[in-house]
Amino acid sequence: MAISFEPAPNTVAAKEMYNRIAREQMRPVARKYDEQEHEMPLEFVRFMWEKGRSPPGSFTGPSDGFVQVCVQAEELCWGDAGLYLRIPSPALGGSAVAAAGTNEQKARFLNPFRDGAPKWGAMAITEAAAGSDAAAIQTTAHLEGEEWVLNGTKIFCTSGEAASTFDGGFVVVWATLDKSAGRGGIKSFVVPAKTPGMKLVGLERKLGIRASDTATLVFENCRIPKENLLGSAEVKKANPMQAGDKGFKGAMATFDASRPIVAAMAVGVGRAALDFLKGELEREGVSIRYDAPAHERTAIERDVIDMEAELQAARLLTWRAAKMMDHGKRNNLEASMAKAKAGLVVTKITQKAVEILGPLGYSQKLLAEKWMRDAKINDIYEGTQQINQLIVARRILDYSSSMLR
Amino acid sequence: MAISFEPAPNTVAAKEMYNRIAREQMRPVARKYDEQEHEMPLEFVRFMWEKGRSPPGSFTGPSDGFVQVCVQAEELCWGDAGLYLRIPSPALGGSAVAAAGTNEQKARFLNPFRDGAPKWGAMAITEAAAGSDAAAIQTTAHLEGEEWVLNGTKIFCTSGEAASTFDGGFVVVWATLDKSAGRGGIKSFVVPAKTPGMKLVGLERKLGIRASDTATLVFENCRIPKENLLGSAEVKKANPMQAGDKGFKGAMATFDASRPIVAAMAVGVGRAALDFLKGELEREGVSIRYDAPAHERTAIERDVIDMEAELQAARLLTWRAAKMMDHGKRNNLEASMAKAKAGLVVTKITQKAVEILGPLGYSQKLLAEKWMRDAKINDIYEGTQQINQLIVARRILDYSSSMLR
Amino acid sequence: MIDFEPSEEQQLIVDTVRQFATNEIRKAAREADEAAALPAAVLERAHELGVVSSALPEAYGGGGARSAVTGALAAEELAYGDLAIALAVLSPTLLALPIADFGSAEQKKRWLSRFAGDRYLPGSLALVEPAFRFDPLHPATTAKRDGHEYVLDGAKCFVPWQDGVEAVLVIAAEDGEAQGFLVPRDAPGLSAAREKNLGIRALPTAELWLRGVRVPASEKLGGEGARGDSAVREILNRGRVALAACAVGVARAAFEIARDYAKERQTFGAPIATRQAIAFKLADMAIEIDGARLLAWEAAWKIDEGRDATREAAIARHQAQRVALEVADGAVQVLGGHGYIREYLPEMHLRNARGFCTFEALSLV
Amino acid sequence: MIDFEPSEEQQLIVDTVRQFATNEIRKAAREADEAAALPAAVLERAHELGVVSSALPEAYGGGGARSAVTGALAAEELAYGDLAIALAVLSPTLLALPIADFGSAEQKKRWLSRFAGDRYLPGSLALVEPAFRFDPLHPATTAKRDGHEYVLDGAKCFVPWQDGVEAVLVIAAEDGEAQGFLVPRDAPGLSAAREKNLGIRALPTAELWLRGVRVPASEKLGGEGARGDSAVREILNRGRVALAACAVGVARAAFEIARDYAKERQTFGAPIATRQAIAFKLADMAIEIDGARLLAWEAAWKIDEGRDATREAAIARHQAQRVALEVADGAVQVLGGHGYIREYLPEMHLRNARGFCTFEALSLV
Repeated sequence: MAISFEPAPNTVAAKEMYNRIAREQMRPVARKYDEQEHEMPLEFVRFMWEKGRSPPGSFTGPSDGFVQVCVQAEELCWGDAGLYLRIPSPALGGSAVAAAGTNEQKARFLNPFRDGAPKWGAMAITEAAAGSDAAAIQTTAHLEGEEWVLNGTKIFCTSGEAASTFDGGFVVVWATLDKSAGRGGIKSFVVPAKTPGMKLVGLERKLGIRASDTATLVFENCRIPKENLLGSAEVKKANPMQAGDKGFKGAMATFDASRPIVAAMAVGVGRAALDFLKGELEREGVSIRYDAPAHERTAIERDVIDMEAELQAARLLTWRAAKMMDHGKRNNLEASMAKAKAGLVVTKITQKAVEILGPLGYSQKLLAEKWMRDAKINDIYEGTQQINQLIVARRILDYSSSMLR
Repeated sequence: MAISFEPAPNTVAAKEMYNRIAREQMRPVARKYDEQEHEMPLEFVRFMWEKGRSPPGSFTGPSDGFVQVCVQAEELCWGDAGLYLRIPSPALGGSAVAAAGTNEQKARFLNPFRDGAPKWGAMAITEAAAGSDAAAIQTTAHLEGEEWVLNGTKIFCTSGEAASTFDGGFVVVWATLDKSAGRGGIKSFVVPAKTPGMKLVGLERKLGIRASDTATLVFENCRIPKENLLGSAEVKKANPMQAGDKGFKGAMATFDASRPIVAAMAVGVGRAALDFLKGELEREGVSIRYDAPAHERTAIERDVIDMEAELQAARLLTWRAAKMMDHGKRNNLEASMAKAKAGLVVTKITQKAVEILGPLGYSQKLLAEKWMRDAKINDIYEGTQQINQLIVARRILDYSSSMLR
Repeated sequence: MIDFEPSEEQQLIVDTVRQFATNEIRKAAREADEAAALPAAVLERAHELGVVSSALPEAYGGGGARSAVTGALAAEELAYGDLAIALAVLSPTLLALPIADFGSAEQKKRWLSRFAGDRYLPGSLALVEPAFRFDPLHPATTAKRDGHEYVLDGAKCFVPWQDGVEAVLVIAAEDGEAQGFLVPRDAPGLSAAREKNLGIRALPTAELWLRGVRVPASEKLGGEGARGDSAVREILNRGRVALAACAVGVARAAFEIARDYAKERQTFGAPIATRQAIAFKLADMAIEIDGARLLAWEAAWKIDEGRDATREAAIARHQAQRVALEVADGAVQVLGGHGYIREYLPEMHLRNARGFCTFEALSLV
Repeated sequence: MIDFEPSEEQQLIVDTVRQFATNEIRKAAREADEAAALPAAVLERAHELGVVSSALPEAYGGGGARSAVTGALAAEELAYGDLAIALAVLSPTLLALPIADFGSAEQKKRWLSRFAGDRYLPGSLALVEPAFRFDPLHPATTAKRDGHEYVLDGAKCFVPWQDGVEAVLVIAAEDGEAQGFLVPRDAPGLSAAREKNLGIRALPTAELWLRGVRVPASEKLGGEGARGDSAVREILNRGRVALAACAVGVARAAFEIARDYAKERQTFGAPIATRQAIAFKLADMAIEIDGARLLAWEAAWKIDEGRDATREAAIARHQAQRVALEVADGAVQVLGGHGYIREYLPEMHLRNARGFCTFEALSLV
């Protein structure tokens, strides 16, 4: 081990490949699917599905491991964050199955993604009255014979439409077995697409990432096999975080793995805006002098240097959190640091880019305004800025969630 | 009434007079008393005392009322904030007597300030374990015959040395009659200078405002006449804020009156730094173009415009809070807004001025670095930034102090 | 004497406009934004309230109560309802006020009584240009004298272009100095394309091309031979004060939604407004909004005093645009997922607020 | 492969220096600041640890383990102890590293073994000038060739000027290009006045005047005829990385005090760290510190790779100076009244941190 910022050849190759996809497959249709909200980008979906089924043979040899996954996410979100979220994959639902599922469950739910028609996975956590406060979940599950019966309404479910509609997909639903047990009663359940009782009742109209479907799903006596519970059915009333149950804890571990990717997605959107801005400035003959003395700097130079510093800080925090997973280290603190920083940075960078570009930045002729709209979700989903600050604060203060909330 | 930003002739005259004092009496000795911490600036003290005993006859006619008091504070703190705090006056102790004292008490404690030798008043609230949390005060008072007996230790008492040492001065001490009653048990007591049992045990060595004495006072069986209690001796366990007792409530009202002045003091320090910076820039041939298009602005231009906007916003918030007192309106919200904004703004402006001035800013040859040190106290004393945010938040949310803390 | 209390008449206007903004403008805001179309009936009713006509000279049927401070008060309230609709309500100022202040007798006679008339008549002003290096005092659009005419060439953007606009005040450089020209909507050589922007979507704005557009020399603002450089400076200052006031209105609207949501929304058994992170954010919003408002008032007051308000107007706009963006962004953040969806208004406030750094002279006080 | 784990040797250095910084440097910090004097014994012990000499070439008795990344790691830990003392510990780098990198054979021979010797020998570099318009690549200080000598004229500030400094590397413009010159402390025409600054008070720094100072042409960095422009660029970059690392160290020190205080200090019956306003501020500090550290590492790594690190060094310094200031200011704020008095360290961290925007080349990696 040694401190190094040299990407492995594999990472370079992956970056190049995904950047080409971003340029050729995503950018040309980015505005279209922004305007045609809720429309499935069929051609892109098929392209990515085929691509995913035939991984390029060149990616062997030393790898940057999870950092490479982050680089991939950054490149594709540099292309378009909404379309990225539309890529058929098990997504967060898959991460939950991978983190908390048995081998049998992994095979049953994830193997279908190896071939056939495009499929999606999704995770359904949020409810109208339970956002950051997962313990407030009202959706219930109870056992009837050999089946779990789910009842409740889930909102803000990314890819919820696709996952619940297309064969082979599934939605991982968080529900409580016992409301009185708080977090200890919360379990996650795999609901396959088209399961009777799971209904798509709405799609959100959003500020940005309009190519991505954000669904409201209702579960009405939705029955799934007993074997679709992830982790154990035992309700621990004490401290579920220390109870060794793969249910809630596994689901939480999912976030440690997903937050670096989400942070990398944010970095991708930020880089899109920054790359474009720098290109425009260059066209206008405005150069950025990194070593100009302070009294000579223009406001734009300082802004751009700020943006570059902030974006790179976010990227490096992201890669660090990712790298810790490769090293088998717990990255709960670092993943939240990366997510908090990246979400904030991309919001600010894209807003600043619109400002510096002036009338061109505000116009929908260009994509700068779209990146600003897309960016803001990174401050909100997968744990808001505030939730990640809270996690970081608890860790650095060595406080439990009951001591600091 | 009408919205107007035209100062009354009186205010203009007062501003001019206090600015001259600032230039002639304060600036020349500012560095000296910064370096010779804890030394009494005798000449300045005598000058201000004489000045205060012979108010200029010209200040008659229409006035901007409390705004004029703010202008005075701004000008003198533009001169030197530490020296300003050294000016012999009843200060916060006087405000407490004025707000909560009987006519007899006002006459007894405030009249001595009309003549004789220089005198100081002070307010002693903070304790090692009671900062923003006044209810945690440990200093006790109990009645023995016709005397109150005080026991406890007070820290961070501005002008505590002068007020406890020079004849005719006094310290208003917050103490509890009944710890179990929380805020309801807290009363304020006037302890005249040189009262046996009141001891000066230490003077803080500070980052800035070093010309001002910040004392630790110990009260050991310190006996004062029964008539030195401000307000009633009745302990209300319910809600002292609504109990109509002039004790705690009166003391709190003191802050509504003092915070605009403290905010104006902050504005004065900020303006000192900004005026100096602009002067230096002008000498260097750097002009500030207020209407330059954004793409042409230098980083310094934007910084200065930012500083001017922030400082003026703080000043206007301050004047508004002051003006409300003239109109007899409750200004609790607005006073805290002004204080919070001014404290933050002056901290940032002075720090930025040091940066822009480069090596000159960092050097003790000039006063810029001193203003940065002096400025920071405004974010801390008379209610920290956080306390004032808390007060503002409670008011805009209509929350009590128990609902939001 | 320094004072921060509106006069009784001003307070009456504030109360009236606020009520109108809350009851009529706000309710039409979301639909107008989604449809990118103005609610015509609301504009007519606003006109009946006399928001603009009250400021026009009595000689032409106006109320004669011209005051930039009053204008700023009204603009804040209108924008508190909705920015795009507010700018539409105020668009008559774009022609009427420059003509009232700088127009020739003939121009005043021709236009002012119409703006003070019974029916709402939108106005338009073409200042901003679609270029990175745009400088309002040195526009790239040119006006060249040719006999008894001026020939205008150039491109403009952010030009309010409502149905019913009859003429647009085009700012163009004559011999390097910015001047205003009254150009009829149907002038040969003038073409317009509706813009799509991040925000103020309900307000029809156009990108305007002027290709050899000819107007009689008498259509120069102030009439033939007038020097309009100071008029353009005045328009910029009045525009910036109006923008600052509108920005304060947008910020206040976003703040109130966030405040109310935070008191309503429960997590872990208590409203999120009881968490310091949220409560302090709301406190900062309130402080910044009030500070920006006072700066806008000061700049407006200076204009009313007839003094040079360039610095104050620039500072007020600078501060207010920052505050509006931060408050709107903060409101989205307070609402979390609900802030990101178009069922709630903060995302619209965020899109609108981001424009204040770029807008110029979209309405005047 | 991308990785963020120090090597075993690096980790050993970090652990050793951190222990030294905590046990010896930190304990001497306040007294040194108040007295504006360095603790000589601490500097000697730091020298024994080999923080600087380990990086010097083996041929001259050094450890041969030159690495900007390692230098950044050590600088952070030293500054975590105390900035002024850290800069004193590292002052030998100001002469030794430029000579090792760019010196002539004779210069290396004359100086390097002394810096790698048994006793601590301070170094000095004169770059910054006491002028608003200072530009490090185009200093106002000039070097003019006159026969076999150079004549130096100009003024410098922030020049480390400890007792025992024997020579100073003066950066001056020869024909408009920045070059380095080795000037003995007692050179005729050289005068120095001890500075008083806002921060780094324990480190003796001087304002230096060069009035017709003559040095043999062989005392040019690299020897007679060398072109030193790229050397000065390299010195700037290495200096900025060192500053960035030191800034991270200062920030970390301030952060830890604030964190510990917040857990200790009780109000309303609970530690203030349990209030979101404090807890989130601490979280932001931690995030920013880690981000700035990674930027410093990246710039250092680029230098080690022999690539142009101008952009990365500038960005790392830009970010780290901001972070250090904000964290130190935040720490004062968390401590409240206790943050404002000199009984606690945050006020010193604030004074020190404010310098990072102005400092250049106060130590090198």
